[in-house]
Amino acid sequence: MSHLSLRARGLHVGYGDHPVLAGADLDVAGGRRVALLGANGSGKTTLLRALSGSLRPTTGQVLLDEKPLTYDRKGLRAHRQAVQLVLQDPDDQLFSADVARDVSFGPTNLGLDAQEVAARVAQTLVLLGLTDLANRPVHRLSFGQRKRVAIAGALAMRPCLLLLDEPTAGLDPVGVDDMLDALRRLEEHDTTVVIATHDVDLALAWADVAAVVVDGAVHQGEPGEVLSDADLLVRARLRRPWVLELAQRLGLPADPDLPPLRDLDGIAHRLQGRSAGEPARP
Amino acid sequence: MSHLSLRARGLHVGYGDHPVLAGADLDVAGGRRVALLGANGSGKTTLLRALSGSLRPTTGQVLLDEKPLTYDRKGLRAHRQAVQLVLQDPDDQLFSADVARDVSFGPTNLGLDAQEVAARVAQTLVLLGLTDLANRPVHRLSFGQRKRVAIAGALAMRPCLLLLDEPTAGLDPVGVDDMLDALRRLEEHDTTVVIATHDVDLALAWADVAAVVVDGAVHQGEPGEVLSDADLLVRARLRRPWVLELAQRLGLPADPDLPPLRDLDGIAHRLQGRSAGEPARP
Amino acid sequence: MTASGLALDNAAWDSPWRERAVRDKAVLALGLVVAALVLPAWPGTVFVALAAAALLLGPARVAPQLLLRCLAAPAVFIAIGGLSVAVTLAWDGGPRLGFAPDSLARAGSLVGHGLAGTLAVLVLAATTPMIDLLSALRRARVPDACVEVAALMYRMLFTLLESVRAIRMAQEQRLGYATRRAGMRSASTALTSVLLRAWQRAARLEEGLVGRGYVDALRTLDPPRHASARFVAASLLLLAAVAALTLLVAGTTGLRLPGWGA
Amino acid sequence: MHIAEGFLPPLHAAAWTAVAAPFVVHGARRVVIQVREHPESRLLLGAAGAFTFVLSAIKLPSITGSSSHPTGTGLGAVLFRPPIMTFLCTIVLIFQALLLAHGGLTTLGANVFSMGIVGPWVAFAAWSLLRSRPAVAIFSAMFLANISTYVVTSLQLALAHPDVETGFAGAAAKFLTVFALTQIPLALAEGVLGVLVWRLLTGV
Repeated sequence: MSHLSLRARGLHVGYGDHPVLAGADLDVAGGRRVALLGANGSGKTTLLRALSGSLRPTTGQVLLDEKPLTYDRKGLRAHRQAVQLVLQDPDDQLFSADVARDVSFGPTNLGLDAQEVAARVAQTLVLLGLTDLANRPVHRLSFGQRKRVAIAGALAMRPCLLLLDEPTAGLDPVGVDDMLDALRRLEEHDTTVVIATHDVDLALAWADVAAVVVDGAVHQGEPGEVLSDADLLVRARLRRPWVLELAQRLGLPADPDLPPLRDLDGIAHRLQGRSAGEPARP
Repeated sequence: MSHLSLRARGLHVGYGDHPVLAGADLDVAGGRRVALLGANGSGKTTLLRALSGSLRPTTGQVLLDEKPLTYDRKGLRAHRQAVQLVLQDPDDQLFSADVARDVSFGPTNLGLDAQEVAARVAQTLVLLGLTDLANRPVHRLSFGQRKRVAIAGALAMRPCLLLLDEPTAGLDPVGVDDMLDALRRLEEHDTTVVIATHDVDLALAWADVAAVVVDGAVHQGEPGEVLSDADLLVRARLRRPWVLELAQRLGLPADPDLPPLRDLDGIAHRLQGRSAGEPARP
Repeated sequence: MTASGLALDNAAWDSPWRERAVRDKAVLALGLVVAALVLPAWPGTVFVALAAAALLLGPARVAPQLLLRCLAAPAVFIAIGGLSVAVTLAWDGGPRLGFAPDSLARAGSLVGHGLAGTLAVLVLAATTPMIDLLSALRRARVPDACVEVAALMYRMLFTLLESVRAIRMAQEQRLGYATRRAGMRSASTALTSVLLRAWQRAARLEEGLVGRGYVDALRTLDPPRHASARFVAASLLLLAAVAALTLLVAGTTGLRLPGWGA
Repeated sequence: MHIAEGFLPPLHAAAWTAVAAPFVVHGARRVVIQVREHPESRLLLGAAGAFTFVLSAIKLPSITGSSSHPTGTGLGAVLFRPPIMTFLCTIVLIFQALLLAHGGLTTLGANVFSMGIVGPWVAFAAWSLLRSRPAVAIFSAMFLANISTYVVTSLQLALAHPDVETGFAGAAAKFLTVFALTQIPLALAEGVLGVLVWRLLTGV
């Protein structure tokens, strides 16, 4: 797999009077982690669906590697081999009785022969740490397991870009870490990952690029900057990540020589450095 | 409404070989905020169901105001007037066409006359800030609004205790704040609130008592203590809240004279105090 | 879904015989079903029932409690049906109920056929997940569309069952079944909610699958299953033994109970 | 209540299977045609079938105080037409036999005939005749689908197990009393349920 870029240009999507997207632009450069942020109902999911080709915008274009997506059968087929969308609710995507069968659906549709399909299923399950569940019935899996199986189903298509809608929603803390580990392994296999989330802390810690969906448009930039923009955050019904909030309260200056503050390790490091001059405490 | 206590004593709930609860105890003192923590599948929901009377434990007792719950029609009816459970997915709980009609379901079943039902519905909607939505069809509400309507439906029964399964899951940051505001108003009306969650930060900031469900049992205590117990957290597949983690990394000593660290305000205050001796920075 | 849901389905997925070819298991189970039906009730159905129970509790490792639970539902029907046959009805001057030796014998044999047959069906049901049976039907040239609809039904019934349970619990919470009137209202809203939800599910799954390359078939790769000539041979041997033993015992005791459908 | 495995003699089991087979094949053909013309109906049919199965898990308070489960074939026949319902019912009956140990394999034909053929067609006929008054029509469809299923089941059992003294008539009287007469309140409840559901669905 190689890195491809994915772009949205001036997307308009409207249901009736209230357009969900009104001129949304997004640039996903190959190999860069993109977090799509926004409130419930802001249009994150709609944007992901448009990017995946499953929703056709009223106006605007989706470009894969600078070539506009065409909505005929052939164009969609090619697009879906490169871009796969994983929905928030795994039950919207899992239709087969057991894990291995479900994951085999995509490769079978690609017209691969049985041996190749079996090989891809096996590899995908290994990559996501699901091998032990291969023969388990889907209806007896936990929510977190079903989420990973849904990702496996998309991944078995060997997409260059994987779009994930709220991959960590509903997972417990260890489940979130397992999910992030799985995403990390995908990146090692050159898959570009885009996630939609309203977890600002996760976005700051994980993403290379934050894109906030608000009023039908997208504001994209460096996570630390985008997520410090108080005005934008209010309009988007989001909060400043706690790391940035704490840094501001403590008056930690932005220091271009230091790596940007992203997570607990970062802020702990900065604060320890800062208090080095203090008298020792018991 | 007055405060009642709710207790679980030695609850066993088992499906086959794998018991979900194996001797779970819980004390909910009237008026105290209890956060029930645990991983996906740990048995939080099962415990809430048992507390609400909708699931009968194999052995063990549920006591309301020290009186054991009996599972006959009369006993359950009385229990349900005092204890109400709100499920995680609001769609499992909303069945009527519009908001007011849905909220009226419980009071109507209590056999109240039309006027009283209308009065209760109106009061409940005011309390949860839903009055403007009274005549809206349920399927046109946002997820956060549906969650609050589901709570309204339970609240219209005028319970002394409200058990909420993951009330903030799936809500965006502003939605979470709205939900916490709503819970605060309930408490002003003397409703004791128990929530099940896997958000350790929320539990630390909100709860008076943290109860971690792990291996079928419950470990209950002061949130700051319970959520610092590294061994317990590992077994429970949880993480230490970031406030406590940061305090530990920075070596902030526990100070009995100071209020316990619970949230960003608390830790910012402590850190500002600590760095007061430092030279001023630009 | 928990084990309190479809216990038999769980047993099938966990069965040590799950990897066996469907055809092999079908030979054994359907052979026993036929034997339960055609062999004389005494002692044939007893042997069939014993053989089926031994297979289930032995090599197929089905828990005894599960077996009893699975027998409970048909047992009610078998008991009521058997009783109805045992009782005779005469018309002399108004309906009159009674017993006759012949009717008792018929009822006894009916109960024997019913229990043995049910146990024989369980040999298949408790060892073979539904999806394997459906795959076998596809291989047997049942049209794809029919098999796929059935497979979707199988997947979707679990999500819908979960919804039904959650809705029911929520309604009970708010005293939705406190009176019969409230109960009717609750049942109708539950049913309507589930119907609408089934529709939404279908629409959303459609979209989800289109994204995965669904065009006009829901084909997946069937996992390999292990066919065993020894298993088939042993099955046939067992069936032959049951039949031979039945005829032998029936012959030596000289017991002749009325046959079937007389 | 479905006829349990082993409860019909071989000849009867074979005969009912032969009687039901053409209807099932016809239903399966309708499904194949519909899926070919509208590929998306695969998922709708799957949902409809799952719904039919799940209906039997909905507890219905009955007039006698005990609770029962609706058969639901009446509503299905009105919504999807009888041939499709025959097919879906066949699958539901196979599922019930193998997932719940309700019914059986050799008795499948007889059970399909009563629940998947007679019930839906009677319901559809009632619905078509009374259509001008939807509430009455849906009540009749649900009530009649339920009760006709049990009447046919009783007659199937009477044919298989005639009374020693009074033959088929006596057996029919016994089975109808046990299975159909006791079902009347439950069928009435199902009819009322149908009306309530119809009102909710049409927003009356």
